[in-house]
Amino acid sequence: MRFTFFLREATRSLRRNAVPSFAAMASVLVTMLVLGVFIPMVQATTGAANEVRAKVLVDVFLKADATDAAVERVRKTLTQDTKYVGNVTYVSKAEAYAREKKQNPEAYALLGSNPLPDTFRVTPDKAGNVGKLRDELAPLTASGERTVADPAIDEVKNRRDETTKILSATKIVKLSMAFLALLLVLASILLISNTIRLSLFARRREVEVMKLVGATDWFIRWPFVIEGIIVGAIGGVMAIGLLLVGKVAFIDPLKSDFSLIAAPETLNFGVLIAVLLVASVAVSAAGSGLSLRRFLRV
Amino acid sequence: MRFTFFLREATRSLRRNAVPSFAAMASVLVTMLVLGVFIPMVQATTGAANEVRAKVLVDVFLKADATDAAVERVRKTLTQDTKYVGNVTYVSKAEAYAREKKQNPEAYALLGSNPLPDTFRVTPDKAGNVGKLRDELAPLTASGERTVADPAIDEVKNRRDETTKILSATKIVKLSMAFLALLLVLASILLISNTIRLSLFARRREVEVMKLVGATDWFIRWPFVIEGIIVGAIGGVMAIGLLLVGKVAFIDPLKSDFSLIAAPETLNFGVLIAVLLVASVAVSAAGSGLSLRRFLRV
Amino acid sequence: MIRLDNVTKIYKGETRAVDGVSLNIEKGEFVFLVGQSGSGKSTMLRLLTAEDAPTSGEIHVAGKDLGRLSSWKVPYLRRNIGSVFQDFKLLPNRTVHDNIAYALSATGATRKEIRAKVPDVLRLTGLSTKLHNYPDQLSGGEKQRVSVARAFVNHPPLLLADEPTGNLDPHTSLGIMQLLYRIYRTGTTVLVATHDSHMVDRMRRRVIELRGGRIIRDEASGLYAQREQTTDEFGDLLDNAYHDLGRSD
Amino acid sequence: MIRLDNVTKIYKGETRAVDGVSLNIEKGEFVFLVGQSGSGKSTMLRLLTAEDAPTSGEIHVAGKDLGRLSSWKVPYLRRNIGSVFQDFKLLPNRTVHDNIAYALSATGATRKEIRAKVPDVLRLTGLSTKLHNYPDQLSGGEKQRVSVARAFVNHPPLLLADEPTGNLDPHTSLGIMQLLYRIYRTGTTVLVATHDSHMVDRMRRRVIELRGGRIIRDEASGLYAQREQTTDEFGDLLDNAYHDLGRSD
Ligand SMILES: Nc1ncnc2c1ncn2[C@@H]1O[C@H](COP(=O)(O)OP(=O)(O)OP(=O)(O)O)[C@@H](O)[C@H]1O
Ligand SMILES: Nc1ncnc2c1ncn2[C@@H]1O[C@H](COP(=O)(O)OP(=O)(O)OP(=O)(O)O)[C@@H](O)[C@H]1O
Ligand SMILES: [Mg+2]
Ligand SMILES: [Mg+2]
Repeated sequence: MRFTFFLREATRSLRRNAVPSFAAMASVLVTMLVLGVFIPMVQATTGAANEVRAKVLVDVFLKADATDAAVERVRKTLTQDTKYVGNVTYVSKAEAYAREKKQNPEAYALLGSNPLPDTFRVTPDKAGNVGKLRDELAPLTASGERTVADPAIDEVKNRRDETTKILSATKIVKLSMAFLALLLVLASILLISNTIRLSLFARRREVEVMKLVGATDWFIRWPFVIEGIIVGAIGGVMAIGLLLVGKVAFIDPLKSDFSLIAAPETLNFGVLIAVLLVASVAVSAAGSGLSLRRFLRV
Repeated sequence: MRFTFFLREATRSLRRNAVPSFAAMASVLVTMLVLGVFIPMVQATTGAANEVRAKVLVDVFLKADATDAAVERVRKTLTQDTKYVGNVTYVSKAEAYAREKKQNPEAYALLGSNPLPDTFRVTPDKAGNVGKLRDELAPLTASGERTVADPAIDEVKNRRDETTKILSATKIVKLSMAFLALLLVLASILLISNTIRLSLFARRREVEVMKLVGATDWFIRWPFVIEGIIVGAIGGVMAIGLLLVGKVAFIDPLKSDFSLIAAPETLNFGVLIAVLLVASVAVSAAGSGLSLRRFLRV
Repeated sequence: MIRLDNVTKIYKGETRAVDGVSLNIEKGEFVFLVGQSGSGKSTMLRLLTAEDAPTSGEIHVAGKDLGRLSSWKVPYLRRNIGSVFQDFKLLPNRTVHDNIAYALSATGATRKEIRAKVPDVLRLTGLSTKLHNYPDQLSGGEKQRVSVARAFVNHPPLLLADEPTGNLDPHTSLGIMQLLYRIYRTGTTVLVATHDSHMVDRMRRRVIELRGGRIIRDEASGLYAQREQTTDEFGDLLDNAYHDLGRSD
Repeated sequence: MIRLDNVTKIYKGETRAVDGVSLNIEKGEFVFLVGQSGSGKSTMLRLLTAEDAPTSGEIHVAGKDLGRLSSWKVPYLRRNIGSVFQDFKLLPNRTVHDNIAYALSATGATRKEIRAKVPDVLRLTGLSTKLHNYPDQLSGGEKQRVSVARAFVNHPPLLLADEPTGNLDPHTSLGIMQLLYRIYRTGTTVLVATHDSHMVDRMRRRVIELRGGRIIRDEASGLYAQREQTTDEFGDLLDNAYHDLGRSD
C-alpha cells in the first residue's frame, strides 16, 4: 500500500515536472552514452596496445652443440623455474635457417652449413618486465658481466631500441586510457548529481509545503528516490538502446577489419550493459535522496 | 549606461541565485576539465600511435651490380618522382653487412663476401599508404606479376605480417580517439546547455514577471547572456587552473619518461587554453540566450 | 481607453471565465469591478494586459487592437499600464527597492529618475523601513503594498488593480484607496477589482458587476451590492447570520 | 492548548516581529488575532507550527515544548494543527483534489478515507466543480478556499487560519466563517488572524490585538477596533475619509 502510493507519487511527478525530469534523464543518457562508447574503446585501444607490446620478446640462443636433453632442460627452466615468463616458443636450428633463408636468400645461398643456433623466443608476462626477464636469464655478476642461467645457453638478447620505443608508446596509450576512464566516471557522477540537485532546487517550494502539512522526511523522500530510479533507468535504457544500434550499425560490419578487438568487445557487451544500467540507476536514486536533505530543513 | 545596467543585473543575479549559478558553473568546470585532459591525451595517444606507425616501411633492394649512378638515379626517382613517399634512407651494402653481422655474428662470420645488396628504406607519407607505395615502386602487370619501377631495382618488399598488425592496431587507436573527441565535445555542449536550461527553468516565474512589468525580450535576455558569459568564464578559468596544476604536478615531472609526447603537448597548451575558454564562454552564453526563448512567451 | 466587443474567454473548453462582455471605459474614469469569487474579474484584467488572449471578441486598449498587436509591441503596451496583481508577482531575488527600480528601468528610466522616484512611492505606501527586505521577508500586506507601489511608480495612463487591499487592515486600506484616488485625480484611468464593499459603497463610483463571466450590472455611481435596498437586505442577512453564529454558542 | 511565555522573534537583528508576548489559549476557544499590516500576526502563527523558532521565550502547543521538540517529531505536531496560509501554499503540480488528498495521505490516511473525505470538504468550500483544476487555473478566492479545505480535512484539534477570507467576497466569506464556527463547535481550538472587521465585530469572540509585535489588547468578547466607542469613531473616520474622496471629485 505504502509502496504503491510512493510509486504513484513518483510517476505523477514525472509527468507533471516535465522539464526537470527530462533534464535529469538527458544528463543520465548523455553521460551513459559517453561511458558506453568509451569503455569498449578503452578495451579496444588497450587491446591494440597490448597487441603491439606482445612483440617485445627475449631471444635465448643456445650453444651450437646443445644436446636435445639440454634443450629440454632449458625449456623446463624457462617454463617452470623462471619468473616473468609469459610465453615460450622453440625455434630449432633448422626452422631458423629456413626462415632466415626465406628473408635473405642471397646471403644464405652462399652458406654451406647452418650457422644458426637453436633459439627460445620468450615473451615476458608483462611487456614492462622484459628487462627483469633478461636479468633472470642472464644475471649480472658483481663485475658487471653477464652470465647465463644455464650452461647450455650461449647468449640472451633483446632488441633494445625498438623495445623501449614500443614500450613507452604503449605505456602512454594504456595510462591515458586508464586515467581518462577514471576521470569520465567521476565526471559522470558529478554531472548527474549536479543536474538532479538542480531539478530538486526547482521544486524546493513544493518540498517546503509538504513539510508544512505534516509529511515526514521519508514520506517526502521516497517518491523522489523512486523518481530518481525511474529517471536513471529510462536514461540508462535509452543509452543502451542507442549503443546497441550503434554497435549493430557501425561496429559489427567493421569487425572483420579490426579482428584484434572483436573478441573482447563482444564478450563484454552484456556486462557493460549491466554496469551502465546499475550505475545510472544508483547514481540518480542516491542523488535524489541525498540532495533532498538540504530542502527538508523547514 | 545600458551595458553597465545589464552587467550589474547579471552580477546581482549571480549572487542571489547561488544554486542555479553554481550548478551551471560546475557543469562547465567538469566538462571543460574532461575536455582539457582529453585533448592532450588524444594528442599523446595519436602521437604514440604515429610513432609506432613510423616503423612501417618498404625495403627497396637494388641489384648486386648497381652502379653509383644507378643508385643516384633510384634515389632521385624515389624522392622526386614517386607518390606516397615520406622519408628515404640509404643503407649501403657495407652498412647493411655491418648491421646484420652485429645482430647475427655467427651466421655472418662464416660468410666470406658480403651477400647483402644496397637498400633504400622508404617510409610512406602516411603509414596507411604503404601498400600503394609498394605498388608504385613495383607495379603489378596484367598477368599479376610484379615488375619494378627502375631496372636497377632488384626487389621491393615490406614485411606483410607485422605491417598489417601495426597498421590495424594504430588505426584503431587513432579512430577511437577521433570518435571519442567528437563525442565528448558534443556531450559537453549538450550537458552544459542542459544545465543552463534547467537553471533558467528554476527562474521562469521571474522572467514571467519581468515581461508583465513591461520589459522587452532583449532587456530580459542580455543580463542572462552576460551571466552565461561570466559563469562560462569562471568555470573555464577554474578548469584551466586545475589543468595547469595537474600539468605542473604530474605531467611535467614525467615528461622525460614520455619523451615522445613532450614536444607537441607543450606547444599546444596555450592554444588548448584559448579553445577551452572560448568554448565554455560561447556555449554558456548561447545556452542562456537561446534557452530563455521558451520562457519569454508571456 | 478600454473597449471590449463581445469578448469571451473559455478555459480548457468548458469554464467560461468571461462570457460575451462588451464594455467601454473612457479615459479618466474610476471604475470598480465587483463580483463573487470566480466571477471572472482577474481574467478580464489579464485580457487587458495581453497576458491572456480572448477566445473570441475584440479588445482595444489605449487605442490598440490587442488581437493585431505583434508580440514585440506588447511590452510597450504594458509600460502604459500599471498592474497590481492579486498574487503580487514580486521578483523573489530582489529587494523591495530593486523590485520597483526594475519596473522603472524596464521602461527606460535613468538611474537618476530611479533615485528620485522610488523612495517617494515607498513613503506613500508606508514601506520606507522595508527598503532592503526581500519579498519573503515581508508580511502579506507589505507585499501587496509593494505591488501597488510598483504599479504606479511611472505614472501610467491606465492603472489596473486586482484586489489591492485584500491583505490590508481597514486603516491601511484607506490609505491605499486614497492613493488610487489621488492618482485618478491626475487624469489616470483606474480600474479596481475588489471585494471591499465598504470602500465601494462610500466612494460611489462606476461599478461593474460580473457573475459567471457576464456583466449583470453597470451603474454610473453604484454600490457593492445590486440595489440600495438589496445592500441593506444583504447586510441584514449577513448580520443575522453572524448573530446566529454568536448565539448558537 | 497554546501557551506563550515572553516570546520574542527578531528578524535580521532588528525587526521585532513578535516582542515579549505571553499568552494562554485554552482548548476549545475561538480567538481572533487582529492588528495592522506588519504587526506580527503571521509571524506568531508561524512560531506555533514550528516553521520558525523564536529568538527567545518558550512556546507550548498541545502540551509540547516546541523548543525541546526534536526535529523528526515536528511533522507529528503539524498533523494536529490545520493551517490556512496567507499565501495559500498549494502544491503547484497537483490538482485541487490531490492537494487535499496529499495532506491526508501525509498523516497516514488510507485511500478509502481519502475517497470519503475529500469530496465532502470540497463541497463545503464550494469547490466541487474545480476538483481537477491545478492551482494556476484557479481564481484567488478559489485558491484560498482550497487552503481552508486542506486545513480542516483531517479534523485537527487546533486550527490556525491566517487571513482566510482576504480574497473572498462578503457572501463567500460568510460561508467560510460559518464553516470555521462549525468546526469550533465540534471542540476544535480555532485561532484566526484577520482584517475582516465586520466579521470580528459580529461574532464577538475573544480578540487579541497586536501592534509592533506586542499584545495591546486581549478581550474576552471584543470588537475589531479597541473600544466600542472607538470602533464607531474609527468607522466615522473612515466614512468621512471616503466621503471626502467622493466629494472632492
Ligand atoms: N488557467 C485557467 N484554467 C482554467 N480555469 C481557469 C483558469 N484561470 C481561471 N480559471 C477559472 O475561471 C474563473 C474566473 O477566474 P478569475 O480568476 O477571473 O476569478 P475572479 O473573479 O478573479 O475571482 P476571485 O475574486 O476569487 O479572485 C474561475 O472559475 C477559475 O476557476
Ligand atoms: N523573514 C523575515 N525577515 C525579516 N523581516 C520579516 C520577515 N518576515 C516578516 N518580517 C517582518 O516582520 C513583521 C511582521 O510580519 P508578519 O508577517 O508577522 O505581519 P502580519 O501581522 O502578518 O502582517 P499582514 O497583516 O500584512 O500579513 C513585518 O514588519 C515584516 O516585514
Ligand atoms: Mg481574482
Ligand atoms: Mg500576515
